[in-house]
Amino acid sequence: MIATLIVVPILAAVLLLLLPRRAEGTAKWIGVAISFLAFFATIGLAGAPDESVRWLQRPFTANFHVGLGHGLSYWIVLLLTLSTGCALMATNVPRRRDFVAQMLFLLGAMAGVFLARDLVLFALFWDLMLIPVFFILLGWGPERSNSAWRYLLYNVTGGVALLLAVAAYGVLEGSTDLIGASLGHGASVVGNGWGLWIFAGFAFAFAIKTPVWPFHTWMPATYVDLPAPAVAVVSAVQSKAGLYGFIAIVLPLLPEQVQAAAGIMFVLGLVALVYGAVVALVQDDAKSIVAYSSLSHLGLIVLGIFSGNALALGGAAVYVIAHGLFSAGLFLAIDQFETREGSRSLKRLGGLGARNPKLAGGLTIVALAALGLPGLCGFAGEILILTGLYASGNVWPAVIALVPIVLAAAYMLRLFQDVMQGPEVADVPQRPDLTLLELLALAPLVVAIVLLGVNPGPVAGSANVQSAVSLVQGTR
Amino acid sequence: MARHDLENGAEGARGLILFWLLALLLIVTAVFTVTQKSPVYSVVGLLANFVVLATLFLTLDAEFVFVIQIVVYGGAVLVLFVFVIALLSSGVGPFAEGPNRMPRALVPAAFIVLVAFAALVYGLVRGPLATAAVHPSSAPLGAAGDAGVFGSIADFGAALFTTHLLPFEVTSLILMVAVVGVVMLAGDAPPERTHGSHSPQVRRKPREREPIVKAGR
Amino acid sequence: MIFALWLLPFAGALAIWAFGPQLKRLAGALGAATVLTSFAIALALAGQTFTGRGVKAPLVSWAQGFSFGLLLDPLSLLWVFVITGVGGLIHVYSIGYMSGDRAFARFFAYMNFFVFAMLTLVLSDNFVGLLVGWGLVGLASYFLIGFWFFKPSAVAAARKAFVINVVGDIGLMFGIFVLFAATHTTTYAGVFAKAGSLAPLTVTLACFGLFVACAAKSAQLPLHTWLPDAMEGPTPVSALIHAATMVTAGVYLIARCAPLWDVSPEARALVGTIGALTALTGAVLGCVQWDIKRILAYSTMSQIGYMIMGVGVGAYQAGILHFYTHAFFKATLFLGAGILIHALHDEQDVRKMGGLARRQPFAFWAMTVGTLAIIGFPGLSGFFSKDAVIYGTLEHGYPLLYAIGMVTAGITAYYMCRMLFVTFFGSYRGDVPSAQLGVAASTNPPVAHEAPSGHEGAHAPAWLMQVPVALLMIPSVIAGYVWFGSRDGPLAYGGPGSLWFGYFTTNFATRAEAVQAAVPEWLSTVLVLALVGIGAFVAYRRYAASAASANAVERLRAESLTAWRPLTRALYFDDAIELVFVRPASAIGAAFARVVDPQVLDGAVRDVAWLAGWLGREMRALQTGLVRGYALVVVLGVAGFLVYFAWFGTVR
Amino acid sequence: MSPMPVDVLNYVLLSAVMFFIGVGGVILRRNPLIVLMAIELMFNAANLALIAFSRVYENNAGHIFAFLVITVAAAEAAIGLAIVVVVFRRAKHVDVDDVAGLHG
Repeated sequence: MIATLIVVPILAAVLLLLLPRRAEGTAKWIGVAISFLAFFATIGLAGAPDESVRWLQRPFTANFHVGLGHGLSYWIVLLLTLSTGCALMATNVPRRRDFVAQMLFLLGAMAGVFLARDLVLFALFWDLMLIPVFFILLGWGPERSNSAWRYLLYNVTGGVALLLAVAAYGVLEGSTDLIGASLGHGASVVGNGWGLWIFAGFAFAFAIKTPVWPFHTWMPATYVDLPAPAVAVVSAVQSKAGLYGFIAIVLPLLPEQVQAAAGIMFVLGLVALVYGAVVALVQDDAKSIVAYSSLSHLGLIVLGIFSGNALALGGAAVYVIAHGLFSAGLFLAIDQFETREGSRSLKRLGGLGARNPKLAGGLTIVALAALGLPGLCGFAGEILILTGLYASGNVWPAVIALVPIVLAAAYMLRLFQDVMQGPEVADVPQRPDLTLLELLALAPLVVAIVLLGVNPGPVAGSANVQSAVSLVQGTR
Repeated sequence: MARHDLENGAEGARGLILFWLLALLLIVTAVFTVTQKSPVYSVVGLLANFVVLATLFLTLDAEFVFVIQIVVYGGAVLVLFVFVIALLSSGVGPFAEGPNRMPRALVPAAFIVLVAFAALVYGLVRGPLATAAVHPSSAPLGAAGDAGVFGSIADFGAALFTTHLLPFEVTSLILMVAVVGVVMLAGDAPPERTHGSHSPQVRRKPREREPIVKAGR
Repeated sequence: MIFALWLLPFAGALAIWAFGPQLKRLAGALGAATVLTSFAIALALAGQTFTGRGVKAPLVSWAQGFSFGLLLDPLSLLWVFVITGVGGLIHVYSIGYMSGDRAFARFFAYMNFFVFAMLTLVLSDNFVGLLVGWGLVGLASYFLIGFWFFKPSAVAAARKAFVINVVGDIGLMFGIFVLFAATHTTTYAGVFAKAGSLAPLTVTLACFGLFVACAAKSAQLPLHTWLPDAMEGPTPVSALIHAATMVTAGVYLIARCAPLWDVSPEARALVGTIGALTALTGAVLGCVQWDIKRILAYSTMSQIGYMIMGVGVGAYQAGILHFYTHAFFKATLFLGAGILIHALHDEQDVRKMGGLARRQPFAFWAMTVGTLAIIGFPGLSGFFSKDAVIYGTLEHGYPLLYAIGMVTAGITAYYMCRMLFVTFFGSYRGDVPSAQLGVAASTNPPVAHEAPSGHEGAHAPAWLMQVPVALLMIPSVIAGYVWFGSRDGPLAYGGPGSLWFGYFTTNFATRAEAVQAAVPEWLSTVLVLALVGIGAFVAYRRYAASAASANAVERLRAESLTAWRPLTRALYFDDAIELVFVRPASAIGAAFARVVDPQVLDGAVRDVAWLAGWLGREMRALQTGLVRGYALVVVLGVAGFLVYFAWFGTVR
Repeated sequence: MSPMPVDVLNYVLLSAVMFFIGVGGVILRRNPLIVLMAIELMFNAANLALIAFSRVYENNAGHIFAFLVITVAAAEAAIGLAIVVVVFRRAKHVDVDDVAGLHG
């Protein structure tokens, strides 16, 4: 049953191409229906037993092993299906049938990444999920932009590193059916000589995907060029694949190497945190602001992951979900005023809130979650990560990480106020407020943002046990 | 049967003479095949080559491969070549060679081929094969239908339909794809006309028709 | 019950926000009703609060050590009374003040949300819940400062207020880190139980973090610059948020964390000093303001400086009493000013007022009572509380702060009386051209296309605005008498040990005993009164004496033009923040965005890509399209393999 | 009891000779039909080596493999000839060097 979460969307993506090209509305609703069905199916399958089919025996054992559990995988798949459904609901991109097919393929492939319990399977879906994004960039991105190729170049490089690391691990260990297996299993087998190389391979792939500074330069271009529904899903969920990889694979399988490299990752995370925030301060394109703010926020999660502290790890899990929710919301809201006014430039827009109070309200809540307003989900992750960081003795990283919170307030308010407030700009077309459908597309995200902000316990709680594995699987 | 002669009457010398004879024939026919100006002669050379090769297979106890070498290659494939030659020769000098666009390639090509060949021979001679003792066959002679005898048709069949069933089935898929491909390539009219008399409206595919706009909308 | 107390205003906010257009005029009534109901519930819960250790209710648990709940103890009850009581009256007042505004319903949604946020702040039983409330009140304040969001000045002021408040939030977060690392809990009870056994450095660090939060929220130096700008919001907002409740959250926090301050002398000295300096700075800057709301804003800043000084040095009861009385008389002052502004069609410059005592007698009396209370006129509420704070500094051993407090009291009397005299005495100057008065053009530009409070609409009845003010005037006068009533009898002077007020301050029963002061209290009071008298007299001579009234226009013009520049620039705090933080951050960001990202990081990758492109261009020559050529290359590869294996092969 | 009359090395060397004759044909001839025949020669050379090894190790997997090679070779010949026919239809003239659409 768990495998259907992967197979059905991919099959549906293929079958959609049988529809006539003009059936754009039908295609869209099929996409929305499948996403939300998958969402509810995920809820129904929580805690279901793993499913495994024998696959390779040589040169090492690899199984077609998928599992959901009720830990981080579960929450991320919920986030994935929810954000895909919301993103598709209000979309009106051209050639919608093909677009929905790509998005469903993306949904299936990413579900595969987060449900895979085998390294080879994980790496397989990892590369599969690049394909639809690449084609969406090519087909729906702006003309004469090389962002598709840049995306592919960076991420395939990471994918190759991942594949090499998986292969090396499999050869040394004899089996790759390891994700969520007992903790510390790999540590004894992989010695330090190979272990560091394997860690480097994993870390390189995950750092590019996340992205961690300085591997981030593909990200702003990709986020700016992707159409809104795609970028909502990519920034909400695909960027979490790297962080999930750190939590689910690197932490349990290579604990010694994590210890050894924690210092480097701390520095990279901190630089990303400050760098992204400072750069976001001066951007003019609303999407760029969100892209660089993502860089900053994801750096914070890296700090949480490598702190070696249960509280911070729980906070990182919360922030993974939280960032997904508010970045999806931000990109959808930005798209909604872009389709209305034909611009994302902060200099050009202004005063939209007067005629679009619903849109302004939606943007307010997601922007507030992004700047870490206490009571919303961003804050919950932030305070858990930073408190854990400080409590684990990393005093200075915790203190430095406080500064970008102020910067976040500055750039998010700048984004919101320059677009929504101030005097109305005369030559910008003032279109009517959100339709009911557009409102419905934002509403589930907003509700989730508030719920997670009030009680992140279920997401963070599984980190009580000092093991990342239990976080992934949700076993307590 | 020939097999008895080849193997049993083997005071070594006879078998040796037979091998060198066949080897010489094989090389001669192969060279003949690739050097002929007209493809018709080449086909004849190739046929001879296949038959000689089949005989060599027999000296190696490969009975079934011997059979299909004759049937498939000597029968089906060569007939295909002959058909195509017959088909194309109806045109005007289709095989007249045009200007050689790699005029300076001959020497380097020959050099590369020779180097590769030399390396292969050197590797083989130096390698383990050269010193390997020739294993006497321990298998008893039996009828062709005896599954216990190496190289017998029954032995081959048992292996093909048990251990190697999956590759066998996949091969059928490959053949099917080949058939489809051939039909797609050659079975239709020429894919593109260089000159034609159809108006654009006729040439346009149904999908490209202008949308029909209903009145009153 | 405690949930109803807490969530009713939130429910009201949601309802008004969702159904605002349908509710129309009822939105105001609904907002006021929910807040006043909360006040009633608080009254009902009061008895329960004083017996035992307060009303408790658990909420959620995030993780180990992050369990949250509600707590209504005497200290929070005092704040709840002020928030819901004064807040409710201001709601009623706002129905009149905001009538006719296009966003009438939105205003009440925000106001109700603010009350909810403030209740979250004071009802939380732990630091994280406090931080949630802390952030939410900042948000509500942001919404309300930027309420007229079509004014660029309002938008800028709102952003400034929010960002500085976030600075405070991270201070509070830092305090939480330190306390959690040391005690592994975030609840007040858990932390304070271990307060005595913590290392001195830990406590001082935690107090420092918490005080950064207080400084940002309560407009203490050097994070005060947002408060004067916050007057861009509607006047009821200034009264509720930027005078009575939110800005006193810092006082609440320090009072709440008294067990920490008690064990850290460094923190006491720091907070006391900052509080005193803020009081002085606010008073001095108040002397050169002309905008009536800005005068009140600086006076708020100054008065909160007093409170912070009081609670900082350990005179908790005195500081809290000053919060309590200040809430009443400052709300009275702001609402009275609001009546003036409303009547004068959004004129806020006192130079263009004058002689209003006859035109607006109600506002005149309200402002007079408020002014007398704030300067500490004997018998009014401010007299008791300010005296208690000033003397408290001496009692706890800070004579320097005592001196600053005394001087500030004199200056306070000067600038408050100045405001009162210029506004209500002499003759009306509304018709005098601005230039003659020295009013710089567009200090506060009127909104061109929409009157903020919509005087064109139907005017609400005057009593809607007057009754709340009148109700606030009563405690402005008598609130200080809670200081009476010791064990010697209901009317005997009790001071910090008073029975009535003692109910609210049971938390501090175990406070460190005050040292014996060198000056007796009656002498100190007389000295303060003398300074107040001098200040008031100077103001009278300069602005209200018959000589001054005669040529008021020339005198005001001369004063406006010759004011000392550092004072009119607010001592350059804004410029310093701009120069030290804002500009460098933008410059660094621009440098990263334009140089580091495209050139250095992406540049490295692009160099690799360029290399591939160059190779490709060179290799294209080999791409002849000749099939035989390709075959030859394949053979070349085969030859390579064969040569390799022939020489190096290890086939066995 | 039949000892294999000839050393296996001779068979393999024979296979190599035949293979490189085919290689030469592919590279040097421009008549596509003869190129295809040269390719067939290469296939057959490979088959010869396979069967020789199979005989040495008395493992009929080599026979199976040769069988599969023959099948694939048949398919390859069919496709190749079809391509020749198509090219002929378009150009009325068949020369490997004329089909150079892949030039960069």
